[in-house]
Amino acid sequence: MMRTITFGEALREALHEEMERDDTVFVMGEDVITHGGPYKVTQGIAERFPGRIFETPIAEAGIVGVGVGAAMAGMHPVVEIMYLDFITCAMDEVVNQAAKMRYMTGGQASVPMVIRLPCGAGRLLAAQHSQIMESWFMHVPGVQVAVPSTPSDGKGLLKTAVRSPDPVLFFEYKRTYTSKGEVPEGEYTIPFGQADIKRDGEDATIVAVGPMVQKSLEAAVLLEDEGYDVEVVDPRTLSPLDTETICESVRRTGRAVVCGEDSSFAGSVSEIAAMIGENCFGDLKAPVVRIGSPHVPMPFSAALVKHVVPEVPNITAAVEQVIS
Amino acid sequence: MMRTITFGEALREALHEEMERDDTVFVMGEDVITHGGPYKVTQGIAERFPGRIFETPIAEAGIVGVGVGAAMAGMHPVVEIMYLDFITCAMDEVVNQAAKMRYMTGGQASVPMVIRLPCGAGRLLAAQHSQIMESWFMHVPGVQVAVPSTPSDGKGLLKTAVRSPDPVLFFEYKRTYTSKGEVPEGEYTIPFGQADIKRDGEDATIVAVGPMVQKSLEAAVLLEDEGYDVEVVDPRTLSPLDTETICESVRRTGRAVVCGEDSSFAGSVSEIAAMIGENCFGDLKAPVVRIGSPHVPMPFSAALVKHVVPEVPNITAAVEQVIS
Amino acid sequence: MSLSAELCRTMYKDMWRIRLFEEEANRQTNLGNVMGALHMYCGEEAVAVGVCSNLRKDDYVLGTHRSHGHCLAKGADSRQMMAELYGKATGTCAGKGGSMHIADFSLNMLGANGIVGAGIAPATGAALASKMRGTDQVAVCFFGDGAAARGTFHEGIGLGSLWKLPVVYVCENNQYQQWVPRMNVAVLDSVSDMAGAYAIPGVSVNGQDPIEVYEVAREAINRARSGGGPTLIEARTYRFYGHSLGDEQQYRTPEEVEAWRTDHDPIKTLRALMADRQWLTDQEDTAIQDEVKDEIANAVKFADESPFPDAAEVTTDVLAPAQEAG
Amino acid sequence: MSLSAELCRTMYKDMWRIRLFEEEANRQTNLGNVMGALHMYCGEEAVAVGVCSNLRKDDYVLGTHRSHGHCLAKGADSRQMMAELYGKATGTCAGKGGSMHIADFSLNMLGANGIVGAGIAPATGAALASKMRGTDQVAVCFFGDGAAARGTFHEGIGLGSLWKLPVVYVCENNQYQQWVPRMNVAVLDSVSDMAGAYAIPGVSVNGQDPIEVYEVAREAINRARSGGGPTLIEARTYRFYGHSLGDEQQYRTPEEVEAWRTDHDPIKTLRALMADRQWLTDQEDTAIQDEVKDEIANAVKFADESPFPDAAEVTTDVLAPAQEAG
Ligand SMILES: Cc1ncc(C[n+]2csc(CCOP(=O)(O)OP(=O)(O)O)c2C)c(N)n1
Ligand SMILES: Cc1ncc(C[n+]2csc(CCOP(=O)(O)OP(=O)(O)O)c2C)c(N)n1
Ligand SMILES: [Mg+2]
Ligand SMILES: [Mg+2]
Repeated sequence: MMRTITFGEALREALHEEMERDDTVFVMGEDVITHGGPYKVTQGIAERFPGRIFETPIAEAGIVGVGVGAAMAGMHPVVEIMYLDFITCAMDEVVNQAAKMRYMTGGQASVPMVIRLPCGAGRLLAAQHSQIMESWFMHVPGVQVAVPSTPSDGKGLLKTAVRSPDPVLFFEYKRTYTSKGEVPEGEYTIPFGQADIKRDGEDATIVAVGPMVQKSLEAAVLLEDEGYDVEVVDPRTLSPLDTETICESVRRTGRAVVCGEDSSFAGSVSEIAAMIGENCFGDLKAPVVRIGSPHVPMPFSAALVKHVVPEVPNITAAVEQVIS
Repeated sequence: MMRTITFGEALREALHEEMERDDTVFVMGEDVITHGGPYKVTQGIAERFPGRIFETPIAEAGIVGVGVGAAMAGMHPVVEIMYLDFITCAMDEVVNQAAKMRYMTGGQASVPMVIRLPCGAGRLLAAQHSQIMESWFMHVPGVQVAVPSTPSDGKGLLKTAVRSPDPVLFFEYKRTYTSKGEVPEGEYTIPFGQADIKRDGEDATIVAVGPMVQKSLEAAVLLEDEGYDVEVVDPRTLSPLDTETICESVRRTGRAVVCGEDSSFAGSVSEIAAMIGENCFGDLKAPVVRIGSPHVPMPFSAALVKHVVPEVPNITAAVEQVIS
Repeated sequence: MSLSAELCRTMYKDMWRIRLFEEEANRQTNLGNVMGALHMYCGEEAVAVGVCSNLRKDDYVLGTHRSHGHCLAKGADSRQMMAELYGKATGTCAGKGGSMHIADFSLNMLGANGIVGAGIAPATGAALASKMRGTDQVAVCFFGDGAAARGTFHEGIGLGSLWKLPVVYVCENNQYQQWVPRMNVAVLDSVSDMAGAYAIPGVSVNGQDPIEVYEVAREAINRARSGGGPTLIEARTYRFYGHSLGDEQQYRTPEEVEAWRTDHDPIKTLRALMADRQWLTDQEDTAIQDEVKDEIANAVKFADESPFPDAAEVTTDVLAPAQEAG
Repeated sequence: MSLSAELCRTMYKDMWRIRLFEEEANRQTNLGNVMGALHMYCGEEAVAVGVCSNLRKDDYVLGTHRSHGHCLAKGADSRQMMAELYGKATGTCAGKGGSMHIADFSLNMLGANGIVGAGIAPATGAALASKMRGTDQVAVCFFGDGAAARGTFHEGIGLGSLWKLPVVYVCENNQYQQWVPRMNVAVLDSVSDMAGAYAIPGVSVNGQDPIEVYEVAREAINRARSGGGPTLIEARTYRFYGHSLGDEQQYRTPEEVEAWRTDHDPIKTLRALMADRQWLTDQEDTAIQDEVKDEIANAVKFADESPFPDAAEVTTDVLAPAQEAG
């Protein structure tokens, strides 16, 4: 049987393997040496790859900007932003610099940079430490958006990200770090733009982003009891988005629920739902329903948070709605 | 007959009227005194309201941050960001500070700040001076997004924006500044969250954002010749979004095209299209089609730009598609 | 207000309020009643108290992720604060903010902040409001040494200096930035040495001595209030606990912490000074501590007994309630 | 390379290349062939040329919205540059970038930039790449005085100093920021006075004198190359044209501009020095100018005759072509 490791360990393994493979790969971020970052993903790198990990002051714009320059000069930086929320301090660097450099220079520039973004609800860190914002980066041409949902996808997608000649925003849901799963040892990569059908089904398609994949699989089991056979599609990268696999599934089942943890208003699920509506209209037997957080900042109190983050019952209810 | 003025003049008039009405209103931005900003919207304020306009160094994060503090302390800053693209330098201030302050403080804070954002294609300024990004701010709870399409909407919405107790991102399409229209003199405001039916029709609904309103009206005239009677709905604010008016129209016509100038991938049109799909499914006779730019940075060459910005023929083609 | 027995007693008590409030919050975290991240201010009390003792109620204060001290020193109610840490409806922020977002607008305490360096420009903006209205209110911004690397430090102070605003920038240099010793990631030891880049006065002060802090802050606040523009104060200080609860603190030795607790505890420093001047008898000392203990016990009781917010509160306070046009 | 007739002639010619290239681009704008915003560098030629004359081909340069000079001084082809301004397929950036985004990666000219201050951290990153690879390449970042207010200046230089990287920060202080005189929005006259906040050397130089610039830059570049870390150079300079074409320049008098053109034209300065040392005869001078005129005429011809990019190019270069996994 394959060994079982956590999502965090899978990412760490991917980083070590990629740094071993290519000595232009290096790591940069706050507390990445002394603590291995808040989720210890960069642990062990300082010892194994001395001189290839840089612990920075608190200067997100500077860090990402330095990454852009190093990447243009041929290196492969893997930048850790301690929490996704702080990428707001470096948006020019991501959006106007990293993303557009290839295009603006007529193809001369390559910015092979990975930006790792721990995101989503954690241990009650409130409004400024719980955001997701996948849809922001989907909307930015020139960057790619990866959202792994399992340890093995985490490893394979991160390795692909490091090798990509273009910038990748790599979303790591905080609550996923400790989740476990089977992960192959050694070399494998997962292509971007290739969705994964995490469960086959005939009656409805759930397109699930990040941690909603696991919750959708749980919902699918519950729905079995009601006699519904549900397919779960994990896009794995939101940009590029594998519209074919999604549409093929929806055309087959005729019903779609799109789930994300982030607020659905102008969120990643909106793009997916709109795309399905455009491409699968003739086959749809019910409206495409979106599941996500309400359009509110993340509150602090546990008593409130439990009404914000979407859970399994939200998914089962939505599936029941589109099927009935 | 009512007088006719430009969009830029209408905004200037709104600012003067609001500054006259309320002496906590003030203006801040780069070159807002010496030049009245790049589009001269703040011209005349220094003379008429001395001490209430601040010309700043190039420091967008500082400017917006100062606005947040002044607003929390009871003032009503109207901040000009010279081009929308530069708001990337102040995203923490908009998203983590201005937007969330009321919520995080349990309702204590009010951040009555307007951020004016000249945006969209202009005179060939390429990738870093032509962006729009409405959908980013739609996705941020706690801010409002206004997108006027005519001089009279510009004046009425800007006056509402200045009076709002919460932050407003005010999108001013550059190519709209010189467009003319009838604008009432003196006092009137336009409520947020109230779409305007710019043209009645029976056969299809065009939901058009910003400059696409005018283009849709032109398309509607052309479509008349083909015997199609098209309704044009202008949401005017994207957040809050008047889903009722939009859905009422689409339920009536059974067909919808959603047009924006920005890239449609995870763009403002995606939210609107997904929302229509969710709410009007039973009445839709054709898929909801989105019109927008391709998912590319804005190129420089006029030879390329003309294939990027959506024009009237794109709209007529889309309407024909949903009707046929 | 010049140095007096009364002032010292107030400062002494306020430092105890911070110390005991936090130690209680720490305890309640271990009991599972307080949730989320708790960034302990203990050890740094002299900074908040020394500065805020110079402030009027209508002066503005903006803080950081480590702001229990700033709030209490500005006069915030420990009951509401404790309830906030519990996530209760009666909290300062109705349970929506938590430790990193405590604010009390009735005291012009405009909020702690979870983003490092994010208060600097807003404090400058509050000072601009004061100047425009001619109310001679001063704004004080507290921030850590880590914030000095951020662009917001540069842009915020730059604007405060340009417009000669009534704002005082107080850097709490506790020599660590989360899990990293400051000098691993900084080139200048003293943050106040950066003041020259903004053409404003910069001064470094022993942040473990409440009287020194008080006096340096008084000068800066007076200058700000009288139109002399901003000052950058660096208070050299130390946190007795880890970055937040659960921090294993591999980046420093227990001996280092112990030495600071023994030799540089601001509460001890002030007690010694007061004892020296015969401004505090043992009885008075005990009475003050007892009063504070009562206050904190009360805060816990209040928090314990308060209700959690209702589910409906999830969607309130996103925008103002009656979002009406004109 | 120490000062020699040959070096001076090269610098002299390069200044003319910039001057005439831009004057031609200006003319072509009026003819409607060049479109978009054109930020003229004329008047500031000594800065780009004085600095870049010290650089190796593999050294990195990053620029600003006003970068024709930086590109030409680094050796860029005026034909491709002119074609870029025309939006032609043969341009340096295939017509996708335009004036504000000219780049030539074959010369390690990593790009002009439309965002003020946005090149500073990337230049620092290029220097980091050089240091990691041990190639002793130096990175030079040009930026305007306006950029000194931005957070990216602070964060970028902060990181360059912390890691002692081989990077030289060159501020072109032309005393204006778009339509605002610098001292309306700044407190420090000299940008190099900010260097102390980063514990790096700061030096101000007469940016109208190519030799002075050359020598100051040489020292900084040598220091960077030999591991001595960054330098902040302020070149005091002046732009002869408005911020961009169409600028009515109400913020300054024609007399002021005229005085700079008469008394502080870097081309005249260098010509005078060379004449003085008998390094340039009138004939040689004419020959150089003729050569440059030919070059520019050629550039226009090339641009004129080049095709516009094909519509299909809209969607290329967003991502690398063969976006393949593993
Ligand atoms: C912009 C930003 N980057 C990173 C963080 C994560 N973070 C929170 S506190 C902290 C260390 C702050 O150090 P300092 O400013 O010295 O304050 P101290 O904790 O020492 O009081 C970091 C890195 C953050 N909150 N905001
Ligand atoms: C972040 C940002 N803010 C504003 C602008 C608009 N802008 C372009 S150039 C300029 C003035 C720049 O002044 P300076 O840095 O001194 O350069 P100069 O034009 O004088 O060479 C401004 C405000 C911009 N491009 N980027
Ligand atoms: Mg610290
Ligand atoms: Mg300048």
